[in-house]
Amino acid sequence: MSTAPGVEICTLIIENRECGGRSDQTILDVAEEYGIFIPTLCRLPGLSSIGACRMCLVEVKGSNKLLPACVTKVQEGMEVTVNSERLEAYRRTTLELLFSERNHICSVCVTNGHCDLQSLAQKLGVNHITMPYLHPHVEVDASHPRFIADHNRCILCTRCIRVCAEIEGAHTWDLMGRGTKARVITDLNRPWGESESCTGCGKCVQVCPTGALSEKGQAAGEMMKRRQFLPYLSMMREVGK
Amino acid sequence: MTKAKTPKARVATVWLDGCSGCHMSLLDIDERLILLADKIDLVYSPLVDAKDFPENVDVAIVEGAVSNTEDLHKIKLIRKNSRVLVSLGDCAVTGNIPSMRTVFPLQSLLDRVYDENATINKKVPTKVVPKLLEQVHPLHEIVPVDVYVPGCPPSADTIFLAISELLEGRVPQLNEVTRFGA
Amino acid sequence: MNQDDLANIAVQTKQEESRYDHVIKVCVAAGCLSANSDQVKTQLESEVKQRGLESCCKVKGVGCMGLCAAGPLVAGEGNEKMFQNVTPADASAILDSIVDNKPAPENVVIDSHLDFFTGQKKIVLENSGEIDPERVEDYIAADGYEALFHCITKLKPLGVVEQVTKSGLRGRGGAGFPTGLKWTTVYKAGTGQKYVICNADEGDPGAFMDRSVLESDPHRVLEGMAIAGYAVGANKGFIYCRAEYPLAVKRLRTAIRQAESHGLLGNNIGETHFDFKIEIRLGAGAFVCGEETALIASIEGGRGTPRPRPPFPAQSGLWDCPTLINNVETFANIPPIIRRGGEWYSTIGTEKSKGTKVFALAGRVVNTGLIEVPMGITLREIIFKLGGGIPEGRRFKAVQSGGPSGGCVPEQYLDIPVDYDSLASVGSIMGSGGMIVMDETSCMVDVAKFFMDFCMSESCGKCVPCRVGTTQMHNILERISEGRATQNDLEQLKELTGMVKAASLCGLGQTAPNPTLTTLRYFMDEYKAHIEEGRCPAGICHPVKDKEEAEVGA
Amino acid sequence: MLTNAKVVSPPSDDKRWKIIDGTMRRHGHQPHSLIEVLHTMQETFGFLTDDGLRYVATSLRVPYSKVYGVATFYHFFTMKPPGKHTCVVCTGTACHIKGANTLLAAVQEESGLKAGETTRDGSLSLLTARCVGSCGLAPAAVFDGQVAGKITTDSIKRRVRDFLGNETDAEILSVGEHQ
Repeated sequence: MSTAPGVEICTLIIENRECGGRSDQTILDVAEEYGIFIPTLCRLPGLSSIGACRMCLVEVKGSNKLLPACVTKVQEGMEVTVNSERLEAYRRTTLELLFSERNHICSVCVTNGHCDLQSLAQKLGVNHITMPYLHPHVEVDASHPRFIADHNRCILCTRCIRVCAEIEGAHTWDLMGRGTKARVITDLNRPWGESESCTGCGKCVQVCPTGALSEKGQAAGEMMKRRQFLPYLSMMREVGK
Repeated sequence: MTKAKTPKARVATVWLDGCSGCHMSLLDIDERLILLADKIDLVYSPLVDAKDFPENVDVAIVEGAVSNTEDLHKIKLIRKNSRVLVSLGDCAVTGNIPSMRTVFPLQSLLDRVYDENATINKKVPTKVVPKLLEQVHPLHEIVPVDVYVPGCPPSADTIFLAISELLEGRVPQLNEVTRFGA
Repeated sequence: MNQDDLANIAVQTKQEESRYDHVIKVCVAAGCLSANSDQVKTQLESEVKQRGLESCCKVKGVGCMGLCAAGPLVAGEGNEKMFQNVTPADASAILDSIVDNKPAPENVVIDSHLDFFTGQKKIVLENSGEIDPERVEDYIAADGYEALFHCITKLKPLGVVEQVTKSGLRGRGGAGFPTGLKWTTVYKAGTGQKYVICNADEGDPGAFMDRSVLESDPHRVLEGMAIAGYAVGANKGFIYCRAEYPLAVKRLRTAIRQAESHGLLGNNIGETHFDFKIEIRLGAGAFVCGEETALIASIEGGRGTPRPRPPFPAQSGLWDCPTLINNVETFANIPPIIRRGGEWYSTIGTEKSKGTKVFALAGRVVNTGLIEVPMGITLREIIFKLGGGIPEGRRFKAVQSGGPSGGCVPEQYLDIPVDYDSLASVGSIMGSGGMIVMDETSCMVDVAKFFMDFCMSESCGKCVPCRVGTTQMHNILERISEGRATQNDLEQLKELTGMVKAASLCGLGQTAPNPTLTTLRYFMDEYKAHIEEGRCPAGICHPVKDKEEAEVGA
Repeated sequence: MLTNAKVVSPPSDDKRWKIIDGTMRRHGHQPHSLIEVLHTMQETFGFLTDDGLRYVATSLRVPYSKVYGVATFYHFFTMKPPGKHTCVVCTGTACHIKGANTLLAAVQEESGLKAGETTRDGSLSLLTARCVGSCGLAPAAVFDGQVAGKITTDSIKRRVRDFLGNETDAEILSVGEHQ
């Protein structure tokens, strides 16, 4: 294996399995190569990793802190625990916190069935939310001709911000405010449809893990009937007269 | 076999604030209902005639969220009188669609419905209908719940599995077969 | 300027001052200024003029004398005579007392031999209340910049790092990371561009040590930073200061200007090849910017959100360059350590916590203000000896150290020594030096809620445990305080404290549960009173009695 | 992204934009000077405006969304015009312990204002601060930029009354979340 200067090959143990990796790889990279599942939410390969959602926290022997696998580089002799009672409990709590934060009504969400948050909850056994829902009043922005931003479903993973800044180069999205009051915004917090910098590429929609950003025309109520494709109907009506 | 001697389980189903879709899904277990009929005694349900929630219920299966004072009263009584409480469907488990009104202050909601949008009789009803709570609650925010069956509605298979397992005295493991919004 | 010029300024300044028989010092730090000490100073000056005493009597504005609650403070005759709560009308009587040795009115006299003053050991604050913070000459006369000149002319950078390491100094920002180790890491981090940052974003509510140092002795911080720059190989420093401290910012700007014009900052300092410039960057009201990676993000002009470490700023910090970040008090310790040697410093304090610590003593205690004490002193000494105990005959309940990241220490631990490890062992932290005393009129549930509210609204929102976890914990504490909570809530609170502590991205989230954890540990009876009896023992909260009704808003 | 340096003219011919230009020039129009420039704008105009943010974004070549994100992240910045007078009640720990809440209640009693609000006639804004660093003088408040210590409910009411002048029923203009 050839490596870049300064990069070393190291062996480490992940979930009791001996693994090999390069010192410029993260624990998550190596785990995935070996088919070891570590749950993630904010991370998307190809975008910068930020270690924010805390789903991929793992235990590393010798460190008293839990480390995010998506940004922690592997080291020779590392011993990584991915699944422990504590880690699993924390991940479930993290998911519960996310569900409690905004209004995630899966049954009427356009992304129902294709949502990372929903499927992780199922996978990790979250079948109810033990803490009270915060029920914030948040807006839906349908001003863009092709897309919708429904902040009820946003988990502030910032994938949209990163793909827009790092890949599309438009930097239309960013975060405003802080804490639970933070929101993703376009330009100077103007409606998306009025954005001067948005190129309409739709990358943000594709990377959104939930139903926060979606294409129009997907929701049940948006099934437009396009009867102009049936011109004979009016012809028949004329005939029937 | 001493099967005939086994007493039938006393089962109740309840419909709180929800669309009754979960009950429809329950009926969708079709011919398997006959299998269940051998094992259970349906002591209370929108499907039977009992008016008051009975005592000494083995399994109470509750659909819908807690939205008004009557729901509140009922769910406490149900919990008191039942050994196992099953939270059936997303409304019972998460609040789901009924809870979407919680983001608005109750009074503004009532004004909107019974005043601004009303053409006749502009008045918030106070008689016959129970008072709405400030917030819509999933069941477990009010009483302890034993089994959660998310889904909108949970499929007939899921419901059948849940009931069958309970009748066998096991805690149903449903994560593989259902989820929020399923 | 070279070393001789520096010595000349020192001698000249001392000579000038020794021409006066009496030097009357008036505190012009923010505390006393807010009580109109500037008017007191003006009045004293005009009184001196009126009596024709200009040649023998000098009125001088100085930094903080510590006993802020009794301000404005005035001192004379080498602090033998001290006066409190001075108004312009008292100017005449004070002059009488100082110049003519007449007794001054009792209400303005303070005993300068109070334990509050004599129980302290001043290193960081050695010049506070002594020198004029707006004159570099005053600082130079008090051995200022001598340490810097010693470093750049006599020591190799590694020699400086060694002195700091030897001193045993630990970071005064709160976490107590060994300063020498940090300096060593940056020193070793290659030969490229490096930066030194002074963290003056004192966001901890209830702490004002850094503000006081910056207002009373700004050059000390500049000197400390320049020494650090020399030691680690940086030519540029930033001071990240709270915009809420306008006076501190003003005095820093003045100090930087003076230092530059005297050749104490800038290019070829002391006629050597060492260059070091300092810029001020203003914070804008975000507590999380006290966290080093968030602070860096803020200096870079962005939202002050932290990022996972490693890499640590010492390896990759400001604009990805190796960066040394220390707080104000840490830098303020550096000049005396260099002047008198790391060895000397390491003789003060305890085995693992060397030197002194400045505390902002406030809350329900007789003497509120600023104190500097050797590490290892007990909490009891601080509160009951220096602090003068609890006013109005009330009973001590707890002392809170470390602000939103610290904990509440109950009476049973008052005799533990104040050092990093002992405070940690009882669930609190040393913190940056805020020390709030509480008596029986404080409700511990309310205090926990207060700090959680703080953390909730200061959470940057980047990571889930801190963003939503602090909100959920705050809501539970609110329900407890309002008497609407159940045993379940209490269990959930305990679970969340553990989770948020372990899973949060940065120090803010990792320590946010501390005030709650310690109050749960030491004051469970108060929680129970709220939950089970609908009663607030301190009478602060107003819990509802009928939980049934309140539970669901019916 | 606004990658090329654009020559942009200020949003209006208000002379005060020259002050903002000065700060930008001093920092060589570096994007990282954004916060310093926002400080200057707030100092100059009292608050941040949409036009101003747009101008700064274009001049410093920082994306709009980032400028807005920064302006709303820091609680020191406000996008609402402040009242003619301001009363900031410190809610730091020492002040909390010594009854900052009762001071806020007293101001509300006197003026009808809650924290973050400005009277309709623009005469007074009531704000809270996380800590003004005058813990030794707790409870503290800042009246028009001047810190005052050992405040009592009586003394704060008196100051508020002076600020309100003759307006007996000061109405509330805006509700916000100053911290």
